[in-house]
Amino acid sequence: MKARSDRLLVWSRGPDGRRLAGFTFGALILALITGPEGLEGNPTYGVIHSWLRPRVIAFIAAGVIAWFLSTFWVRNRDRWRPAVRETWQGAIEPFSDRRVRWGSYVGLIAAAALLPQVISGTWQEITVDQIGTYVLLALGLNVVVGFAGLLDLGYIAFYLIGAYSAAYWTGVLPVHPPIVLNPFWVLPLAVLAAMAAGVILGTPTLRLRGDYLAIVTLGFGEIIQIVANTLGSVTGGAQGVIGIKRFSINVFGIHYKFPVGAQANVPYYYLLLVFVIVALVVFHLLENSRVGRAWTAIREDEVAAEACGINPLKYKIMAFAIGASTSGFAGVLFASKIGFIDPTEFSVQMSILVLILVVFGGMGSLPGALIGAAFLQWGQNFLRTSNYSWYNEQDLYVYFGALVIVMMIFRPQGIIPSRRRSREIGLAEQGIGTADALAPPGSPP
Amino acid sequence: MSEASTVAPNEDLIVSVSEVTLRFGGVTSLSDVSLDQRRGEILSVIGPNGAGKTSLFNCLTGVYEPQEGSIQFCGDPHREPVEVIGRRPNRVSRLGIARTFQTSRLFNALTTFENVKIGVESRQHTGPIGAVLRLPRTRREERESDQRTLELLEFVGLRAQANTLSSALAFGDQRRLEIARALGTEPSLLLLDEPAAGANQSEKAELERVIRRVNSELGISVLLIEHDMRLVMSIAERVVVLNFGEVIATGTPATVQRDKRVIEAYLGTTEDEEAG
Amino acid sequence: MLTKRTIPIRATAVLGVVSIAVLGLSACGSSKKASSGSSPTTSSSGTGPTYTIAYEGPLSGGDAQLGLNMKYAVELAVNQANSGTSQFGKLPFTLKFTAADDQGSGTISPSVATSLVDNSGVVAVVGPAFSGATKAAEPTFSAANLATVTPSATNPALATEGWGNFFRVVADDNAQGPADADYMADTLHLTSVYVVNDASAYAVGLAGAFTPEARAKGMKVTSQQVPGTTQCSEGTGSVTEYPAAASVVKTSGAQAVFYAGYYCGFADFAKALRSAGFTGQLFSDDGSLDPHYVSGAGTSVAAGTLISCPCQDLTTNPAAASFVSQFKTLAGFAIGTYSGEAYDATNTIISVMKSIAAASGASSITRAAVVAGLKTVTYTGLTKTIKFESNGDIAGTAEYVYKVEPSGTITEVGPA
Amino acid sequence: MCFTTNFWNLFIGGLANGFIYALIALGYTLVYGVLRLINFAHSEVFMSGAFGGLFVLQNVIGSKQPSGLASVGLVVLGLAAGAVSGAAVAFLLERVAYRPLRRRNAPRLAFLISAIGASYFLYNLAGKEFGRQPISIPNAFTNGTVFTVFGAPVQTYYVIVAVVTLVLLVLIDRVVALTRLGRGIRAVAQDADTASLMGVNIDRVISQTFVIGGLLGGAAGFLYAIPTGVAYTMGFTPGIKAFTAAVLGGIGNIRGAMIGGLVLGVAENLPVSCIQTSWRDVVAFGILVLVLMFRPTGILGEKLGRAA
Repeated sequence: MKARSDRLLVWSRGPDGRRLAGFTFGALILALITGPEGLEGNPTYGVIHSWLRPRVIAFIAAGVIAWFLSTFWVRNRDRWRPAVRETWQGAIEPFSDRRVRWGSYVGLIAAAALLPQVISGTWQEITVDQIGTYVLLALGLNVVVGFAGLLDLGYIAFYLIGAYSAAYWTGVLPVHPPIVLNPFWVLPLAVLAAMAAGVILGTPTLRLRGDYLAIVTLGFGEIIQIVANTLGSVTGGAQGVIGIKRFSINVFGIHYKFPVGAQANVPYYYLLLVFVIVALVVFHLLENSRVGRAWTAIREDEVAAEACGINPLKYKIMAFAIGASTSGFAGVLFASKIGFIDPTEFSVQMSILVLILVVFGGMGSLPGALIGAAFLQWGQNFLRTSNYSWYNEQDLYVYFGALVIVMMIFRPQGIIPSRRRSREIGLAEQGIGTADALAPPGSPP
Repeated sequence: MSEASTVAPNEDLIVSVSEVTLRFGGVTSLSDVSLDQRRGEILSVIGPNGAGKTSLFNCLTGVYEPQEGSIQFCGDPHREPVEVIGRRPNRVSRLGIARTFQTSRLFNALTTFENVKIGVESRQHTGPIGAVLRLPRTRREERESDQRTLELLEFVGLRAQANTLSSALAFGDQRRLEIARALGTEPSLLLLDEPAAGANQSEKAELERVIRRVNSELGISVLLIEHDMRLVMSIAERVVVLNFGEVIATGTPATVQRDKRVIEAYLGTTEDEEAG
Repeated sequence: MLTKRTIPIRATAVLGVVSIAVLGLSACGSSKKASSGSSPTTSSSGTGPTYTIAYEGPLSGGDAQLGLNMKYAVELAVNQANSGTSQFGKLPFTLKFTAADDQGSGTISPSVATSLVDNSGVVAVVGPAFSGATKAAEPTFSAANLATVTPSATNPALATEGWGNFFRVVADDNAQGPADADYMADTLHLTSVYVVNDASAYAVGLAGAFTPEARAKGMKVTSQQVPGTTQCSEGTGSVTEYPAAASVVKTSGAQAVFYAGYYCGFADFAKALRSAGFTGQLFSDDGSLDPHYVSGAGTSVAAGTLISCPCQDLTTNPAAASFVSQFKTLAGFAIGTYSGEAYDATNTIISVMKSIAAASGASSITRAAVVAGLKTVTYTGLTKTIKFESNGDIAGTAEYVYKVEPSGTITEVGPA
Repeated sequence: MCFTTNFWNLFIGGLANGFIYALIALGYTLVYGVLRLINFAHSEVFMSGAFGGLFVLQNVIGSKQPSGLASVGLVVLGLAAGAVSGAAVAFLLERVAYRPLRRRNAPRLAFLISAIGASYFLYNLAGKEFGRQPISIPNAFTNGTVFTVFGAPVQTYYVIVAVVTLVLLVLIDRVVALTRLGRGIRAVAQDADTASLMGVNIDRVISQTFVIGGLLGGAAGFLYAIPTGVAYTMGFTPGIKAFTAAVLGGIGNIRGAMIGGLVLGVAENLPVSCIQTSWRDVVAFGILVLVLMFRPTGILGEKLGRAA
C-alpha cells in the first residue's frame, strides 16, 4: 500500500503527472471563464456556480481526455512526426512551382475580391471596420514587434495621429488647414506625420533597454490620448470630431465619391484590400532585403550586429517609423470611413489587442499577422453577433489574456510562424542567442 | 600641423594606441596602454586571463570608451589617420576595423550564407525605399553581395555549407564563418579574439592557414589575441604582452618569450588558474 | 538567395489553406445572420403584416445597466401593443422586438447599425443610447432613411448634422446646462460655483453649456477638468487625483460644486470633497442619477446631493403605475434612468405607425413613412408631450431635479 | 502664485500617494532584480490585494462603526488579508505565466507578452466574478484630522499609510539585508548562474521573491482602496505610476523605490493647483520618459545587492 502511494507520488511529479495537473487546471479555468457572471455583492456566486455544479465534471472530463490524447501523442511523437511532416511537405510541394504559386496568389486575391458579394451587409461592415482595419494594423505592428523585436505598447497613438490628420486636412477640426484636401492626399501626409511622431519618440527611447521601451511607448500612448481628449481648442476635445470627409476620385473625368453609411462598406473594402496587398508586398520585400537582414541581426545579437557595421538605432527607428506610418495610414482610412473620431476609443487596450493579433498569428510572419488578425477579429465578432449563452462580450479579454499565456507557453512562434522566428526561439531554448532585441546591449548572449 | 609631419611617420602604421586608460568604477582595466601596429603586420596580444586583452579590443572597436588616451587608425595609407575613441562600433566598422568575438557571436537562426551577407551588406546602401521599389541599384547590390559572399565562403572553405544554419556548424567552422563575416565588412585591420580557443589540432591548422591567407592574399593587417603560444609563435611577427592592464613587453616572439616579467606573469597565472 | 525560395512557398500554402477556411467561416457567419432577418410577413399569431421595432444601446460593458433600463421599456411597449390591450387598442399589424448591443461604443455601433438596416423588417429604431455611438452610426441609418428615436443621447451636435431620420425625446445638454445654472442661481440662491467635468464628451459639453448661463446669472464660476478614472469604466485618470483636485476646490471657497460626469467618478470625487472639508452643495447631472452613486459615495456623503435630469421620475406618477409594475415583472428590476423616455419613444413610433395604417393601410408602413410621420407627430407620453422640431430635437425643455435623501433614496424634487 | 496656494495640502496628499507607489514599486523592483523583467501583471496583484481586504472586512465589520483598538485590529486584518491575497496571486502568476517560459529559456519578449496576457486575464476575470462596479470598503476607522502642517490637515488615513509603509519598507530592507532568503535574492540578482552553482535553488528564490512582492503589493492595494473603493480596473494606473517610481529611484534598488515613490507622488500632485487635473498623468508619464531618456539608472542607480 505504501509503495503504491509512493509510486503515485513519483508519477504525479513526473512529466505525465505534471501534464495531467496542467490540463486539469486549464479545464477548471475554462469552466470558470465560461461560467456565469458573478453577482454584485455576492463575490462567490460565479465561482460556486462554475465549480460546484455538475457542468464542471464535463470540463474535467474534457481535460482528462485532452491529457490522454496528448500523452498518446507524446509517446508516439517520434514515430508520427516524420509522417506528418511528409504529408505537409507533400501538400505544399506543388507550390514550389512558380506558376502554381502565382496562380494561388491570383486565386486568393480573386476570392478576397468576391468576398463582399457573398456576405451580408453586417459582415461587410465587420469585414471593413473590424477585420480589414485590424489586419492592416497588425501587419504594421508586425514590422516593429516581429521584424525588429521591439515591444510597442503605444502603437494606437499613431493610429490616432492618422485619424486626426484626416480630420485636420479635411477641415473639420477647430484649427483649420491651409487647404482642404481629399483623404487620398491626406494619406501621404498622415503617413509622414505618424512617421515623424515615431522618429521623435523613437530616437531617444530606442537607445534604451527593450523592456523600458514597452513602458515608454505605453506612456506615450496615454499622453497622446489625453492630449487629444483634453486639448479641445485644437482637437475638438472629448466631444470628438464629426463630419470627416470621405474619399473621392476626381481624375480623368471620373467623378466618384465614396458613399455614406452601409453603402460605403464595399468601396472601402476594396480600398483596404488594395492597401493590405500593397503592405504585404512591401513588407515581404523589406523582410528579404538588406534592411530585413539587418533587423534580424539586431534582434539576434545587437553587439555582433554593431560589429558588422549595422547601426542598431537607425534600423530600430526605421522599423518603428514604418510601423507607425502603417498605423497612421489605417487611421486615415478608418476616420474617413466612419466619419467620426471618439478619442476615448484609442486606448491602451486597443494597442494590446493589435499586439495579441500579431502574437497569435506569429511574430515576424506576414501570413501569420494577416491570418491571425483576420481569424481572431472574425471570431470575436462572430461570438459577439451569435449570442451564445456561455459567451459574454465583456469577458472577451479574459479569453484573450488566457490565449496569450497559452500561446507563450506552448507556441510562442504563433500559429503560422515565420521560419526565422521559430528557429530563433528553438535556439534560444537550447541556450543559444536571445531571439529579441530586449537584452541589454553588452550582456552576454 | 603640416601634412608631412603627421602622415610621414605614421605612413606604415595601421593603428597607433597611445596611453589608453580604461576604468570601470574603481577598477582600472587598462592603464596607459600604448602599442603600434605596422601596416600588413600580424601582431599578437597575449597575457594572462583578466590582463585586459578583450578590453583593449573593445576600446579598438568602440564598444568601450576609454577615459584617457588616443587610438589613431589609418586604414588607407593615402589618408590621414582618424581617432577611433568616441565612435560607435558600427562607425568603427565602417572605418575598416572588423572583429571576431571570444565566444563566437553568429546570427544563429540565419544560414552561413546570410551571416556573411550581412557583413558584406554593411558596405552597401540599399535602404527601405530601394528594397521595396527594387531599384536597379538594389538589384546590382544584391548581385554583388551574393557574389562577394560566395567568394568569401570559398575563401574560408565553407562554400559547401552555405545553406546550413550557422548554429549547426562544427566549432571550427563557426570560427571561420565569423572571420568570413568580419571580412565581408572590407576591413583593413582584423581583430581576432582567441580564434583557436577550444579548437582541436586540425581546426587550429585550418585556422592558421586562413589567417595567413587573410594577411598575405588580402593584405589585411591582423591583431590577434591568443592563448595558444604555439600558434602565436608561428604566425605573429611581433607580440605585445599585457598584464593587469599594462604593457609589460613588446617584441618578436623570440625576445618576448625570454622576457623575465613575461615569464613571471605567466607563472603567476598558472598558479591562479590552478587555484580557481 | 539560397534560403529565400522556401519561405514564400510555405507562406503561400498556409495562406491558402487558412484564408479559404476564413472565407468559408465568414460565409457561414453571414448566412446565419442573413437568415435571422425577416421581411414583413403575415404572422399567424398576430394580425396583418409584421414590423420590427429595434432597440440599440449597451447591453454589455460598463454601461449595460443604463442600456437595460431602456431595452425592457421598449420591449414592454411592443408587447403591450401586440396584446391589443394598450392605449392603441387592436392594431392592424403585428410588432416584433429586437435588441442590438453596441456596448455604447462608436467603433461597434456602425456594424450594429448596418445589421439593423439590413433587417428589412425594421421600420424604426429606439436608440442609439449613447451620443458617441449615435455619431458613428447615424450616417448608416440616415443613408437608409431608417428613423432613430433616441431616449438618452443628449449631445447637441447630433441635431446639427442634417440627419433627417434623427429624433430624440429628451432635451439636449444645451438645455440641461442652463436649466441647472438657473436652478442654482434662482432656487438655491448660490453666488459661486466650482464646475468640474470628468473629461467625457458628455461632461465637457454640459459644463460648456452651464458656465455662460451661470455667469450671466451673476455667479462666480471657476472650472476644472478632473478626468474620470480607470477605477470606473469611463476614464483614463487615476483616483489619486481626487484628493488633490478636492483640496483645490476647497481652497477656492466656492459655495457649490457642479459635477458634470457620471455617477462612478462623482461618488469618488464627492468622498474626496467631503474628506477635504468641503461642506457646500453638491450638484450633478443625469449621468449621476443612479443608486450606485449613493452606494459608492456612502449615504452620509451623498445625502443632500442634487441631481438634474431631463428625465422624469415615474415611480411617483400615478398615470405611470401600470408601466412601473409591468416593467418590474418583465425586467426583474425596477425602472431606472431613461426607462420612461424609452417607453415613450417606442409608443410615439407605434402611434405614427397606427396613423399610417389608418390613413393608407397596414401594408404601406415603410421606413420613409415612419420618418415622415415622426416629423409631424404629437403624442402625449408618460414623461412629456412629444413633438419634434425640424432638426429632430424635442420641442420644449423639460428638466427635473432630484435629491438624495438622508436615507439614501433618490427622489424627485420638482422641475428645474 | 498658484503654486503656493495649496502647497501643503497637495504636498501631504502627494506623500501619501507616494508611500503607496513605493510599496507597489518594491514588487517591480524585487522581481526585476531576480528576473531582469518588468512584471506587467503586478498591477493585478495589487488589485487582488484590495479585493482580499474588502471581502474579509465586509464579513467582519457589520453595520457598526468601529473605533479605538478595534480599528487598529481591523486595519491590520485588512492589510493581512490583502497581503495574503496578493501573495497568492503573485505565486500563481509566477507558476503559470513565468515558470514554464523560464524552463524553456524563452526570449524576454515572450515573458513581457505573457505578463501582459496575465494582466488582462486577471483583471477581466476579477470583473467577471466580482462585478464591474466599484465597491466601497466598509469603514474600519473614523477619518479625522490628526494634526496640521502649515494649516494643511493630516488625516488619520495619511498617518496609517505612512506608518504601514515605513514599517513594511524597513522590514523588507532588513529581510533582504540579513536573512538567508535575502542573501538568496541578492545572489540571484547579481548573477543567477553563479548562484545556482553555489547551491541556491533559483526556482525557489524567484517564487519567494514574487511572494514578497505580492505581500507588499497586496497590502498596498488594500491601503489604496480604503478611500476610493475596490474596482477590477483599479490596478492599471497605480501600476504604471509605481513602475515609474521604481525606474525613477533606480530599478532593482529597494531604497530607490521608496525615494522614487515619494518624489513621483509629490511631483505629480503639486502642479494640480496650476493646471487642469487632466494634465496630471501627463506630468507623471512625462517624468518617466524624461528619466528614461536622461538617467535610465534612476536616482540611486540600479543594483539590488548594493543598496540592500
